[in-house]
Amino acid sequence: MNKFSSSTLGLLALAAVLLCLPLVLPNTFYYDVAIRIAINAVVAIGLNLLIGYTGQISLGHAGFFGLGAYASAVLSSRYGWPSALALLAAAGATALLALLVARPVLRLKGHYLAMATLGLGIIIMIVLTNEAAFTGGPDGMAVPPLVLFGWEVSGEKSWYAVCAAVLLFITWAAVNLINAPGGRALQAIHGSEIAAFAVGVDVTAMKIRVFVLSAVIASVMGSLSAHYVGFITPGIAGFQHSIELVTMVVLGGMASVFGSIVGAVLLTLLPQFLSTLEGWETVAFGLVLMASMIFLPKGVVPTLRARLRRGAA
Amino acid sequence: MKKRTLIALAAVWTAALALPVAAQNKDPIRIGAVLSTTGPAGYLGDPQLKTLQTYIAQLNQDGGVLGRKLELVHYDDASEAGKANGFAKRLIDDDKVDFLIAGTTTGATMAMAPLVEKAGIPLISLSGAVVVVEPVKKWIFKTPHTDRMAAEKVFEDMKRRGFSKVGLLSETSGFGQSGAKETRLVAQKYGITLVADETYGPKDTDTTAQLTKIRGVAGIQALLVFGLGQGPAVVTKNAAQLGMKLPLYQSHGVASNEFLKLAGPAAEGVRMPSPALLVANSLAANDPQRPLVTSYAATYWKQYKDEPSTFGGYALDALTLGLHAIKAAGGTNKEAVRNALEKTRGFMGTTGQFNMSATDHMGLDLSAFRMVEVKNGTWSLLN
Amino acid sequence: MNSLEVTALNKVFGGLHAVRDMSFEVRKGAVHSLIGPNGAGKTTLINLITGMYIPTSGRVTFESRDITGLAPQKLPGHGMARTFQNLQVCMNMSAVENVMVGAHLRQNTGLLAGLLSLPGLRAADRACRADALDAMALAGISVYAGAHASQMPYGALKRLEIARALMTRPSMVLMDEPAAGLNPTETAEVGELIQRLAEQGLTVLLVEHDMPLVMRISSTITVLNYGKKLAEGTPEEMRSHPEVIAAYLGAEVEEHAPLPAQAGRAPA
Amino acid sequence: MLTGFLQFLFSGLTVGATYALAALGFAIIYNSSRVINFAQGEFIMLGGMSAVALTGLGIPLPVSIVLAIAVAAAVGALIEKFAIEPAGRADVVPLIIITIGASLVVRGLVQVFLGKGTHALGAFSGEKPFVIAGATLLPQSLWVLGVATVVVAALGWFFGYTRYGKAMLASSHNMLAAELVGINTRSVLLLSFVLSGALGAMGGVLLAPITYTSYDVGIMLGLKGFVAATLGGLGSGMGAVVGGLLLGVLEAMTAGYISSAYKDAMPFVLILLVLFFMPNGLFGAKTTDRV
Repeated sequence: MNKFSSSTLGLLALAAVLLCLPLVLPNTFYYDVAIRIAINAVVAIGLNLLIGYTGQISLGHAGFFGLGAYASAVLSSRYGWPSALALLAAAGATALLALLVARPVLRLKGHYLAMATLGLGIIIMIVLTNEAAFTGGPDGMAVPPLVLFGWEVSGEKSWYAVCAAVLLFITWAAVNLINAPGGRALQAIHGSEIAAFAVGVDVTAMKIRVFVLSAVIASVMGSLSAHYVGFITPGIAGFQHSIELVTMVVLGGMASVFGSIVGAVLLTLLPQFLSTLEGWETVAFGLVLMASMIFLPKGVVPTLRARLRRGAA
Repeated sequence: MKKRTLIALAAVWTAALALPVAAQNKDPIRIGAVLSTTGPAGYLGDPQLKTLQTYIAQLNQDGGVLGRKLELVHYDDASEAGKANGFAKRLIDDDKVDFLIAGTTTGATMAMAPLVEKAGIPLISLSGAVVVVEPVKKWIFKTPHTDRMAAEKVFEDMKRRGFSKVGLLSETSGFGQSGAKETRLVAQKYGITLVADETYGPKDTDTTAQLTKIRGVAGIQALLVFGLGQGPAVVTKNAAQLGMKLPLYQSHGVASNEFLKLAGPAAEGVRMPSPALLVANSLAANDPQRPLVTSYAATYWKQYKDEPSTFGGYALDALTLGLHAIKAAGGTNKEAVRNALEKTRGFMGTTGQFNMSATDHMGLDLSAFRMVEVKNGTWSLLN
Repeated sequence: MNSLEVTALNKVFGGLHAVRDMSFEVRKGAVHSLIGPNGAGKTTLINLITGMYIPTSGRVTFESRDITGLAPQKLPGHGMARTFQNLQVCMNMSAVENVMVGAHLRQNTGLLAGLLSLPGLRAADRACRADALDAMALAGISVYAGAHASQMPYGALKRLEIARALMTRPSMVLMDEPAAGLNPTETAEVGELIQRLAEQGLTVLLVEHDMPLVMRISSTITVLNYGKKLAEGTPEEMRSHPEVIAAYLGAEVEEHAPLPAQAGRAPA
Repeated sequence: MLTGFLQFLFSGLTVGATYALAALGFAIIYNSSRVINFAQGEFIMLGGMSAVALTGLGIPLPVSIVLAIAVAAAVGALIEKFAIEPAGRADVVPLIIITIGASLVVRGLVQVFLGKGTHALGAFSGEKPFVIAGATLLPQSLWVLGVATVVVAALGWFFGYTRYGKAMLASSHNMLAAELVGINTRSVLLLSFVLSGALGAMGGVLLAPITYTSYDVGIMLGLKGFVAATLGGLGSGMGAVVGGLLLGVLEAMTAGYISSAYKDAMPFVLILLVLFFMPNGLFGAKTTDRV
């Protein structure tokens, strides 16, 4: 079963799940959880292109998520821009910042790269906290509803439709990229930068492009999430959120698009189930993180796929 | 993949996912609570949750309200507004609660506001910022004093002592920044000019740099510190360390014995607006709030061997206000409870006397605050 | 006509003068071998030519274009490919994908094009997969067509790297110890492969320790020692060249009686 | 204006000394295992909190301090035994997440057992500040600077002159080579976690009287320690100390002269600038790829 057809199978399965879910979800609270999972999954897929496929680390991607959310919110509420335009402008601004920072940052390796991206995320959060005139400061700010080509997206059902469509599209696109020359060049960089050089890959340029791509995906989802929740605080750009995103990628499975979706499902559901633990949630969350990384270093999906293949062989 | 490790992992995950989900039954009055019991605002939410749990248990022993048991469904938003929004939706849509006591922080309250307004369910917030009730929102009420009231109470006292050039040192937290905004707004009303305006981080461990800058401002007569938690205590100790003689005012954020314990002797002479709870024993015998605050202090001490905090008092008032409205409305119909809440007048709580109206969803006036000063290590009431 | 000309090339690492005033040419279509004891500077020389290290002084021209110090990723564009002494294969990809990456410069590697899988791209990709399979056949590893790189033995990976180099459609390939770690049959196959490629007009610059292989397939041999050119010529000239033998068997042998003929022990 | 500068310098050095101890903890663990221990901040918190809890039980201050350091060292050992060792040869990102998981567990347990309030530890020798040219210095600051210097010197001696210290350094440069010459790298890893746990706790105990402690002070202190370690060049002991002190002083100067609001952003802006121009930090070893 070569890689390509297993992905089309995966895509069909995902489409089927997304279509049938509405029949099963009892009330809008479950829609809300599904929407948050979809948003996290798309950001995780984008981040996986950077971490899993190209082998670069980013501990600050929530910064781009927060930047997208706030740029959209400020442009649409304080300057009256139509929300679709604000979303694109936000993505453009995030792309610009990512481009500016990517060149020097991506020269770094391993822990230094982790440190630089971590620092970047925290700087973004501190700026969002201090520039209260624009961002409303630590208490956050309200975000007007999303208007897409005249249609105001309101209510869980329409938001579920939008987010499910975006998730399906990004999954399809990511699978395409992985099997396209560009995707192979990224994976070659992760495999061996020297081999990539030897076949003519401009390693730095490719790293920058995938860094900007994953930043833009995070920004767009930040904007969508801001319009959906209706209120944002600087915390969404914080270190804790960045770590959750990285954990989704790694727990789901590095270099596995569907792994990122599984990772997003697990990490988004966990707080809901741990909420009944009265005070012990932090301990439980820490234990689950450690257990998953120790027993499943390769991630859920690759381990299951290996189990499947070994079982079938 | 060794068999043993896969089974161990499956155990961890099934344990996490198979936790018992609260049983649903029709009768009880279901009170939904979203509080920050972990994260930076954890020490505010923790006493709030404990107060709700203690009093709900007590009320259930006395037969509940309107013959119906009370049931508390609580989620911790870990001081994150996004999580508060998600849990509010869970309470409204899934747990189908009758009314909400939610929002330890202003950010959390505002994140839940759009949901509550759309779903049409009363929410009593426990956060301080004036933006929660200004402009008035149909379904949202709040029990804590606003930061604007605190600033006004402080400026009243400063004017009485003839201070007109005052410095402001505020915390870059929600509470600190909205307090600073209100302070800047009301300053002119009391003929006071802010000659210094500095900030410090909620978890800062040293503010001598900022204080040295403030001390250098010519003609400065007093300093107002707007923050809560450990920050104001660090500022108070640093001021003493620098030998600053500048009269120091704090916000109601630190009106608790914890502040005395942290600041130690450096707190001598510090003044702040404080709810009655802090000076319960030195209230006049005929003071209407005395019985309420003394019994709350006693109940909390018996249960947790700890002094109640003003933030716990906000939760108690929210609970009693909510139940009072349900009794007045004769049931848990949301619209009826909302109207009853809005018509609550002359209701005595630990925070003060609530006189709600269609335009004022808090109902407290400056009399709810008492000016106190730290004299030889304890609070003393100023009148 | 020479495809590669190296003139007065020097490289100094701190105190170590790794390559010392090196000049040599590689004729088009030739199989030119670089030999010399360990540490003679062979790999350093290859890295200087392919831009991995920047030369301290000297000039390198390839097909009459000055490529001195040109960035490594620019060389495949001019028709120069290489393999590595210690294996540089992407273990996170399948064997075919490793070879397909070789065609990087000829493909549409835009990320947006990849994401949207534009019509032209999918067709070009199928063609590229076919080319890769051909290259693997040429390198004699068709059996691993469906395999993942991480499942392949060392010998096959060595030839996978050669197949990847061929995919860049080079006019010249620099091979750094292609036979290292191969068993005798595999070494013979690599030898035949190199000869077949040379016959098809490909110029090969070979760094190798396996003397029988070098002697059998090289048209010219350059011998390096301590970073300097010791000697250059046809395999026969090199076999009997006194300084070359001395460099290999070590100078002190000269003082004792010449070794009796059957001195060498059978390889362990 | 001198008093202002001196005051900023003193407060900067005091806070900087704790960053230095935290950074040293990072360097030691990074040295022997290439692990970036994101739970380092929790050791600092653990030092302060357990000292407060122990003195609360009536145990005299000096004994409480020693016990607090022992507690943090034990937690360091537990993290190494049950988190780092089972993970074996995991690569960078999973190891980062494991240490973050460990920090969540430690923070969660302290939060449940020692509560969420803020606590203060009594100053070792009084609160009366010394006045130098108008700027005041707390006696506790002298304790911080003094103990930090003693510890740095002791570590310099340990790594430079003792057999076990050299064994740790050897295994940091090449784990395999160290094993080949008979160094038990597993116990080296354990010792590195115990040592950095103790170091972190020492920083926490020293700073608690000045800056209070609560169950979540570890987060920012840990990050600042990581910045200081990276600033100095990961794995370089000297770099960690210089990085920590430099960071503390620059932070105080930013608060004093630029804007107190961006005080916390400064370390991260600084580290980005340093890494852009010196990809291996101030003293970090230059590494060239061997092809």
